[in-house]
This record gives sequence, structure tokens and C-alpha cells, in this order.
Amino acid sequence: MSAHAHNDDHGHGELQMGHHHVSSSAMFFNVLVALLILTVVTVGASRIDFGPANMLIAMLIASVKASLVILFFMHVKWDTAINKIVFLSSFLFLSLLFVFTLADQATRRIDHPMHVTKAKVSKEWAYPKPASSEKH
Amino acid sequence: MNLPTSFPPRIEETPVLAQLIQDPAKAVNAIARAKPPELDEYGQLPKLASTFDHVDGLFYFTYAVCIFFFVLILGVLLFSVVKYRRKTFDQPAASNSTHNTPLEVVWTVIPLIIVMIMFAWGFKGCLDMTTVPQAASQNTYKATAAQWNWTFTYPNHPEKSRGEVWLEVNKPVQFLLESEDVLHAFYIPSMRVKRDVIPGRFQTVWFTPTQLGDYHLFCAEYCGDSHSLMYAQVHVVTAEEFAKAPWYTFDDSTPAKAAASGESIYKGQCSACHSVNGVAGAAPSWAGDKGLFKKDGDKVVGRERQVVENGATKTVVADEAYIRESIRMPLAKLVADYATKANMNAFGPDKLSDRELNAVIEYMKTLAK
Amino acid sequence: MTTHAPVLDAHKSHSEKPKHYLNCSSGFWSWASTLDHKRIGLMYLIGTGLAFLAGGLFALLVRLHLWQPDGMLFSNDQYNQIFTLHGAFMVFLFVIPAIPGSLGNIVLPLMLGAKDVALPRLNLLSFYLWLSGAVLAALAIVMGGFDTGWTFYAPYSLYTNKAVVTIGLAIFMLGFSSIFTGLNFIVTTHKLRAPGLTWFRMPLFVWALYATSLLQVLATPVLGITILLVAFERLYNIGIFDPRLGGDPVLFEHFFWFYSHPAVYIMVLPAFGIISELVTVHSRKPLFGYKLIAFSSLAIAIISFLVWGHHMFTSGQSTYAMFAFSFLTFFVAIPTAIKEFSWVATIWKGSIALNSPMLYTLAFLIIFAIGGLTGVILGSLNVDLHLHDTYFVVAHFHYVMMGSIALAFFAGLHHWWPKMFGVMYNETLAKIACLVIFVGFNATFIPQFIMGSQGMPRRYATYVPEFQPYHSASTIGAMILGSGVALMVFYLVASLLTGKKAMQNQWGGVTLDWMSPTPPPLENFAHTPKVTTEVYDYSTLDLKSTQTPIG
Amino acid sequence: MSHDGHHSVVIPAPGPEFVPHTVAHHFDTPVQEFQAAKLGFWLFLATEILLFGGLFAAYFYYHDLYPETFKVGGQQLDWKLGAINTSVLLLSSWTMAMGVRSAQTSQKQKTMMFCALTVVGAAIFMVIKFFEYKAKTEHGLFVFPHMFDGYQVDTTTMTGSLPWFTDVHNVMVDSTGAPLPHGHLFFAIYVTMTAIHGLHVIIGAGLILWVMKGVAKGRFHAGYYLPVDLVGLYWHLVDLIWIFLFPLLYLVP
Repeated sequence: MSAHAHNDDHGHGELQMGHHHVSSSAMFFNVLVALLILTVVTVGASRIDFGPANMLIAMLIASVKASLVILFFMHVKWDTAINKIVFLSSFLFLSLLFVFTLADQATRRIDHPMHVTKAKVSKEWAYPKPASSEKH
Repeated sequence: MNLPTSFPPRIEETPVLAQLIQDPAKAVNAIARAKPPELDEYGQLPKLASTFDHVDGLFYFTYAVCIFFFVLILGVLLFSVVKYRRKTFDQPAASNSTHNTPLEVVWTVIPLIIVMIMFAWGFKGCLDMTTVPQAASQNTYKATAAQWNWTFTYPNHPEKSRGEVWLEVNKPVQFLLESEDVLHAFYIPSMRVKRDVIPGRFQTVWFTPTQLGDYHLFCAEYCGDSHSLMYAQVHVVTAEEFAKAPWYTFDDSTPAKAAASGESIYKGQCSACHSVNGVAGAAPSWAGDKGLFKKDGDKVVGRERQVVENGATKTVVADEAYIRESIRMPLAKLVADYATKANMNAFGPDKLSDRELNAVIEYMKTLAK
Repeated sequence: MTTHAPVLDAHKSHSEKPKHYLNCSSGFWSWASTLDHKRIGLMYLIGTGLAFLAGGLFALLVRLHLWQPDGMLFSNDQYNQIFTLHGAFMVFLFVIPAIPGSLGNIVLPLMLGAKDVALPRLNLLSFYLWLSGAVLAALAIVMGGFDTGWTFYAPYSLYTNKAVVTIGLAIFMLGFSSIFTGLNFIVTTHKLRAPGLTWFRMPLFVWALYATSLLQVLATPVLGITILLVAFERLYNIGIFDPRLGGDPVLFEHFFWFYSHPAVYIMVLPAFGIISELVTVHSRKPLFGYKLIAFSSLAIAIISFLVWGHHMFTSGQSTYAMFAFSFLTFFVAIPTAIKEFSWVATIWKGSIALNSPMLYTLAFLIIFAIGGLTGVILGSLNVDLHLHDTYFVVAHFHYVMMGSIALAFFAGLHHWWPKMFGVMYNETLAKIACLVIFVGFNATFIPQFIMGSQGMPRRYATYVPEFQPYHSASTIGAMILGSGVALMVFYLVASLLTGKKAMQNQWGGVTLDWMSPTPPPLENFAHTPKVTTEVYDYSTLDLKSTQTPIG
Repeated sequence: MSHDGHHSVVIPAPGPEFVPHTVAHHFDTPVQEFQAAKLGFWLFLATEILLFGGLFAAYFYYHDLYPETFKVGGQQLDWKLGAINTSVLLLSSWTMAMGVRSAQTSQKQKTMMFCALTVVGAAIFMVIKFFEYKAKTEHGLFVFPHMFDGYQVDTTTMTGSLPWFTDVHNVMVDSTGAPLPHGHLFFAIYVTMTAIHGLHVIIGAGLILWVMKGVAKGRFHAGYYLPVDLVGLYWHLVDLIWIFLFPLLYLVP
């Protein structure tokens, strides 16, 4: 696809629609390559057991990939401040949902060790059986 | 599309505004027997019957602060409206001040200090209410909530009680709360305790009853049709009286006593859905033309009724065997009028012993006409 | 000020009547396909007004039923459906969309000196989403009703055999209607302000709507996905909220209140904006502490995302979460108190016109003081464990949602009515109605405070007999309140038919909304206005315009 | 909407194969129109993030409660297919970015080509997804034909079963062979998340096709490429969500 690089015009396009940025094809291609490499890294990292850090590492790699998409493919790097704030604030407020909900769940077990059983109270509620005998 | 409505919902299907009759179950509900608890000296809260006096303290403190600020706001407002009323259409304002920094700082900082006091006070109280002391955990009751009744299991007694619970005065108690179906809430206003009962896990609540008497226990989390009828009474009694296990009144030594015991089981467990006056409610009535038993001379025999079994309608006689099956396995034969509203939980031997079941049948027979 | 009116059709220009947005075109289609923000606002006004009347009717039925302990009118099941309908209609069809949808739509572009909102087609879509949601909600009643309470708490909402999926879809649509309105207002405020209209020259109603819009955009999607998950749960038993399948009902409560607590401020912030606006105009005095009020709107918007757990103090959250949520909850009290104090300080030494919008405003200030202060009582953890889910809570949120928000809505309606229609309603009747509503409202809900603190749980179709005096008093109050509202509807509708002409600038406002002709022409301003003065500078007021009838 | 005093601004076409663009009547300048629409769209994307956020929160919540179930559940998905789909989406995101770039530089043919390639990517993604769902049905981990059958309760034994979760190969078990708690929950979350994501893929592809119609008519060029830009943003968002879904579902940490 790098064949298209010959008609790149770097820098800013016409200002009819306000300041906008035309990125170079080469840059897009580099980002794509980085994203594909990071996908391989994701799979590779999942093969190694880092213990409790597994989730953290997986999310970290995904966040790096997401940042590449956001900054370059979505042009946020060159976008207006307000658009940057808007998009970032969605992640910020989402993190509030995550933090409070998960913190409640995690500390509930400290409160009442009983919750660790986290399962059936009355015997009428069986787990939905993997009813292998009952073929559908 | 098959909506998951076959289990546990027991909601009668009533078209909106179609049935302007009263719920027959109400007449026999324990609520009618309830004696109102006393109010405290200010008439705002029920008289405190537990050790959680910090609730009342903070409540009245906040109340006083609120009244102070309310009177302040109201006073300034009324004074301004009277004094600065516009008399001619071109009257300008008496002042054009747009801000006053010291004043704004004052009315930011003072409320902040006050609410932080309230927070600390409230949190300290809350810690007290959620930290179960040793003495209470050694006196653990179990309260089982189901649509729409309460069953209580005692720490040192094999018998359960339904719709009523007895506590020993001045002895800390912990309730282990479990729900069989949906959310409920365990609420005793006089004790200042409330806790949601969540299916799938245990919740706990503790308190020390300090006043002898009878108190309301409400379900405070909406749980469906008869939410408002999900009532129990808390009896706080002396240690001597408690030792007699007053909830254990079951006696089937004679048919009459068995019927009386059956009636009390009925009131605790069955009355929210089944009436005994022949009016159909959330579930079939036990009496009347479509009831269970009828008098044939001086004999009591079962009536015939239409039931649906495995999708087929048939006629059965409502005899002891049928009733026993209907209690143990309620969804086996459905009364024809209620076939689409399959709505009763099974009462296994753990909930209703054979002797208790027989007593209930004995009571049903006394309803025959 | 000019009275330029756009001439749309040359052959009609001989007509003597000035052309404005109401009479510039006619016919059903000219309304159904309109992109004009004022017409869309009017359609919202009619729609949300009808929803309010329906919700009010359900409320009166609820109150009538509770006249006696055994209930008067309905079976328990029917009662549960009626109170659910009351809650769902009032919250989703009236309180959330009413002020932004109607007054916000009409006034916001005028106040900004814009020709329209930034995305007019999205605005119309938003109205149609509201309408579809309303129709679907009405359909749900016919399709079996719904009896879950407006909160849809799992697992009851998963098990009940009512039309929960239908009403869920309706709420999903209403949610997106609300999102699109908010999105539109944010863009309009950012991009369509008139030259010279800096952020700190914007009227406070715009600030309030802006803060509201942030909440609408950031919180409502979570309600959308929650309702969707409830529908999936009912359709194919995913088990996320169903304890039988390993789900946790408390997770539902977290999701629900993540939206529904900010939603309280989605409802109340626009009301604050209206009151800020009215207090200054009718006191003819610059607003006291303008910047503090503007920032307190934003502060409330942000803090409101951090306090949702105070709806769940009894529902088995961890004590740590309760600690955090209670602590943060008290911080909402501060910006709210600042607002109330600033309004009172604005009235102090003003030139107070006791006309009907101001009477509604004063009623708001008193009722909101009670609503806000009782909120502080509920914020304390241990006291809340006693009062949670009782009538105390019911009375508290009615003081905020009905007493404050609806009264602010009425106040705003009376304030901008002459602007919107060019006619004035009967002031005497308006003052009487305001008094009746104020008295009726307090008579309805003060008894509820008392019985709530005594332990009367909410959502009860029947109750223990000791509460009957309070319930009966509350029912009588509700009837008074209902008749006040009926009177208000009567004279407002009558004014459209027989009302006398309004003044150019009926109340002597100095914000841009009063600078456009009354009623405004299709594109509001003949020329985009330039703002050169500070906000609420009453020395610039042209007093003659308050005495000159239009036309 | 024409009337006195107001003249709509027109952006001229850069060449004969393009058409000029008329700025909407209520905007004073093209910059205002562009920025307003773009801000609006970013706000919309923010709501999409929060909408998916609820699902992610549910995922983390139950991952925390039933870690074993999620681990074993994740092993039932084919990570190779997931990785291929990830690459397909990343490639299509790249073609979309290039498509927007071509529109910005008034290259009509290239815009068409890149948009078309993006739609092809969407199609490949959905086909692979279809085969994955089919495998889930065959293994009884999510039996699509039975998904609406409800929760079946045997009233005599009082045990429940889910017709859509039969686990025919008995894979949702721990190392000792005992069934894992709530094995269905992982697949419920998997299907819910990927189905809602898939719906976005389909909507995105539809939007790109709609944009291609405009491209063919020459409506988008250096002076006015707003719709291409916005649809591009939407498509990148779809990619963005998948970037998180892939490790969470296929390689459960």
C-alpha cells in the first residue's frame, strides 16, 4: 500500500473547514504496523503467567493500542482542546463507575467473609446444570 | 418466545382497573391485629426500643440545624419581599451589589463544618450498627423472607415461628437475613434497624432490644403484589417468659387443638394469598363454593374441583392426599382458574412438618359448610 | 431593539400581522417536520405537559386509594401498577425532558443570540424519540402494565410477568432523546454564542442547561445499557442480575443509580437555572455571586457522579463504600446551599415585583429550602438506615422533584409565556393558583415527613391503621394541589384564546432572549446581535419596552 | 429557509468531478458548521464509550467473583480466530483512516477504494464471527436456537437448567472435574458484548456504504469532507472497543 505515498501532500489542507490536519500515509502505515505488532505482543503476554498482574498487563497493552488509534487514526492529536476533553472525560467518568462498583464488591468480602461462598443460599436454587444428558 | 415467568413469580394477572374489589386476604392479615408503638417525647420518631440512641441524637440535631436555616431563609425572604416591594414600574433596586466575598466564604465554610460533623457522627453510628458484637453473634436468629412472609429460626430451639418473633430483652441479637425470591428489607422502626434481604447471599443486622413490648417489622423493599402485607411482629419479652418458648404453641393432641394450631400456621404462611371467606384472591380460597371441603350431613368431605395436570384439565376431589400434594408440590396440579398464574412455592418438610401439615388440613376442615 | 420580522412569502407581505414563528407557516406538516427550535420546544411543552397531567392523575388515584388503611380503590396489584405508572411517567416523561425540552429549547438559542440550536435535525429526532418512548410507555400499560416501581430493581423486574421489556425499550428511547437534547445544547453553547457573549456573560439558565447537558450525555448511556441488560435477562436469561444464575442484584442497583443519581440533577439543575434567571429579572438586580452560582452548577454536576451509593445504604454495600458515598454526599450540600443563599441575597434590597412568576419563584425558594435541608438529614448514614425507603424519603424527593422542579417549571412557563405566545394570562387567577398549589403541596407532603420518620414504608398498598390520620391529611392536600394545577391549566389555555397582548419586554429582562421581537421570528434575530454589556446589567434596561404592547 | 438578510455560504468544488457544498442556514461560517458537527459527534462517541462501559463493568465484576469460570470459559474460545478478527479490524481501521485522508485531499477514486476495502473488512469480520457463534451452538456453550427458551425449572427436584447452555462436552469444569460455578455467565457476557459490538460493525458498514454514495456523487472533497470524517471516527470507535474485547474474552487474564 505504500505505493500511494507518491502523492502525499504533507501539512495542512485548505482552510475551508477550519484548521484540519492531513496526516501522511507513511505515518498511518507505521501506526498500523505498530498495532499489529502489539496484537502479537498481547497474545504472547497472555502465554506468560504474571500472577495477579496478568489483567493489568493485558489492559496496559490494550490501552497503548487504543491510544494509537485515538491519537492518530482518530486525529485526536491534532483536534481541538474541547474535543479532546470530551472524549477523555468519557473514560474518566467510566472509571468512576468501575472504581466505585468494583471497590464495593471487593471490600464487601472483607466486611463479611460469608460472602466468599457467593453462591446458593437455599437449596432450591441449583446451579443451572450443564445438562449434558438433556440434549437439545 | 418463552419469558422466564414460570418460577418463582406468583403475581396474579389482573387487568388494570378491572377488578375494583378489595383484597380478601387483608381481613385476616396480622396487620389488623397490630398495636401501634408509642412515639417518643417529640412525636417524631417511634419510642426507641434499642441501644441505637445515636440515630435519634443525630436526627434531632440535624432537624434543629434545618429549622434554624429554614427560619433564617424564610425570614430574610419575607422581610425583603415586604420592604423592597416594587411600587412603581420603574423603581430600581435598592442596591446593585453583585458579590460580597466575606459573606460568600462564610456561607460556604459554616455549612461545610456542620455537614462534616454530621458525617462523622453518622458514620460512627453506622459503624456501631454494622459491627456485630460477640454477644450478638452468639445469639443468631435466621429471618427468611419470601413473597410475602417472614419465617424465623431461633438459636437454641428447633421450632420456627412465622409472622411473629420473640426476643429476649437486653440481650443483643443478630439476624441472619436470607431471601427465597426477590429483594426484601428487614425493617423494625422502633429498633432503628433496616437491611435489605438479598437473594443469593446472607445479610446481617444486629441490635439490643431494651424495652418490653410488641413492635412492627415491615418489609421496606418493594417485593411485588402483597409487599404491604409482608408484616411480622416483634415481641420483646423477659428472660423468664422467653424461656417458655412462647412461639412453640403447636399442639395436635386433639382435633380442635390441631385445627387451632393449623389456623395460626395459616395466618403466618398462607393468608397473604389464600382467603378463608370464599373470595378469590391471588390464589384460590379455601372456603366457599370453590373451596376445599364441604359438609355432607355431619361428615366433612372434599369438594370436586377442576385442575390442570400436565396441560390436561381433569376433575379431582380435594381430599387430604390432594392437599398434601398441592402443598409439597404446588405446580403438579393447578386449579383451573389459576392455571396460567402458577404461583406458589413448594413447602417441603423442612418448612412444614407432616404434623403441621395435618394440622393445617384439620383447620381447612373447620371451614367446611 | 428592532421588530424586524422575516418575510417568508412575498405575496403574503401585505398582511398587517408581523410574521413570527407561530404564524409563519401553518398546517400539520409544517409542525411535524419543523426544524425550528421554538416549534420543537412547543411540541415538547404540549407533550410533557400532557405526561405531567397523566402522571398527576395517577398520583391522585394513589392518594385516594390510601385514604383508608385497607385501601379504597384497587387490588394490591393494581395499586402497584398505578404507583409505578406515576413514578415512571413523572420521571421519564415529564421531569427529565420537560425543562430542557420545552423551555430550554425555546430560550437557549435566544439567550445565545443564535438562529437555532446547532443541530436542528437532531433536535427534531430527539423529540420524535421522546414521542415514540411516550407512545411505547402508553402501549406497555395496555400490554399488561408494569409493576416494578420506576427503579426496575432486579430480580423482581426479571420475574414479574408484566410488560417490562416494552417499558424498558420506551425508557431506552427516552434516554437517547435526553442524550441528544443534551448533546445539542453543549454544541450550541460552545459554537453558536453571539459575538461578545463570553462564558461569563451567559445567563445562568444557559449555564445550568450546559451542566445538565453534561450529565445527560455522560450518565444516560449507562441507564441505556442497564435497561438493555434487564431486557436481555428477561429474554434469554443471561444471569447478570439474576441471583438464581449467579448474578448480583446489587450490581443492578450500582448501574441504575450511576445514572439515576445524576438524573436527579438532570432534573433539578435546569430548575436552578430558571430560578436564577427569574430572581434577578423580577428583583431587577444583578444576580448575587454570579460566578459562584455558575461554578456551583458544574460542581454539582461533577459531584453528582460520586454519590450514587447513598441510595444503597441499606442494600448490602460494603461499609467502606458507604463511608465514601456518605462523605461525598455531604459535599453536594455546599454548592446547593450556596445557590439558595445567593438567590435570597439577590432578592435582598432588590426591586421586587410580586407578579405571578415571582410568586412561583418565592414558593420554589421556600419549598426547595425544605427539600434540600431534609436531604441533609438523609445523608447521615445511621439516620438513613432508619429513614431509607420510608415516606420520609418520598416526601423529601417530592419536595425536590415536584415542589421544586415542577414549581420552577411553572415559574419559567409564566415568565416566558408572553415571550412564547405574545399574550398574557390572567394575573389574578395566576396568583390564586400559585397560592393554592403552594398550600396543597405542603399539605400533601408535610404529613408524609411525619409518618415517614415514624416508620411508614413506601410503596405500600395498605398500611397499619395508626398512620391513617397522616394519610388522610395527605390525600386532602393532594386534592387541593390537583385543583391548583387544574386552575393553572385553565387560565393558561384561556390566555391563548382571550389573553390580552403582552408587552415587548414584559418583565424588563436584559438578556438576549428579551432583545428579539416578541414573539420571536423564525430565525430569532434579524441580525446576529453583538453583546457589549455585562450580564444582568439593569442600567441598560429600556423601561419603555416594558410598557409597550407588541404589534 | 431562505429569507432576507441571510445568504448561505457556499464552499466551491475543487474540480469538475465534485459538487459545491452549501453551509446550513443557521451557521455563519463553514468553520462553525464543521466544528459544531464534530463536537456533537465526539459527544456521541463519548456516550458510546459509556454504553459499552456498563458491559465492561459487568465483565470485571463477575471476572472478580468467578475467576476460574472466566478462565476456563476463555479457553473455549478460539484465540486464533479472535486474533485474525483483531487484525482484520485494525487493517480496516487503517483503510478507513486512509479513506478520510483521500477525501481530505480530494482524491475521489482513492476515497472510494479505501471505503470499499473497509466494508470488505467488516464483512470478513462478521463471517468469522458467524462461524465462531456456530461453534458455540454446536458445543452447547451458547445454543442460539434455544436462547429464548427461558430458565427451565424441574418442579419436582427444584433444579434449574438453561436450554441455551448445555455444555455437551462438559468443558466448564475445574481440575477435579467438578462443574464450575455459573459456567453460563462467561458465555452470556461473551455473546452480549460481541453481539452488541457486531451490531455496531454492521451499522458502521452501512454508514460507510452511505458515505460511498456521496463520494460517488462527488459531494466530499478538501472543502467539505465532514461526513467521511465522522463515519471514520465511528469506525475507529468500533475498532477501539474490539481492542479491549479481544484480550478480555479470548485470552482471559
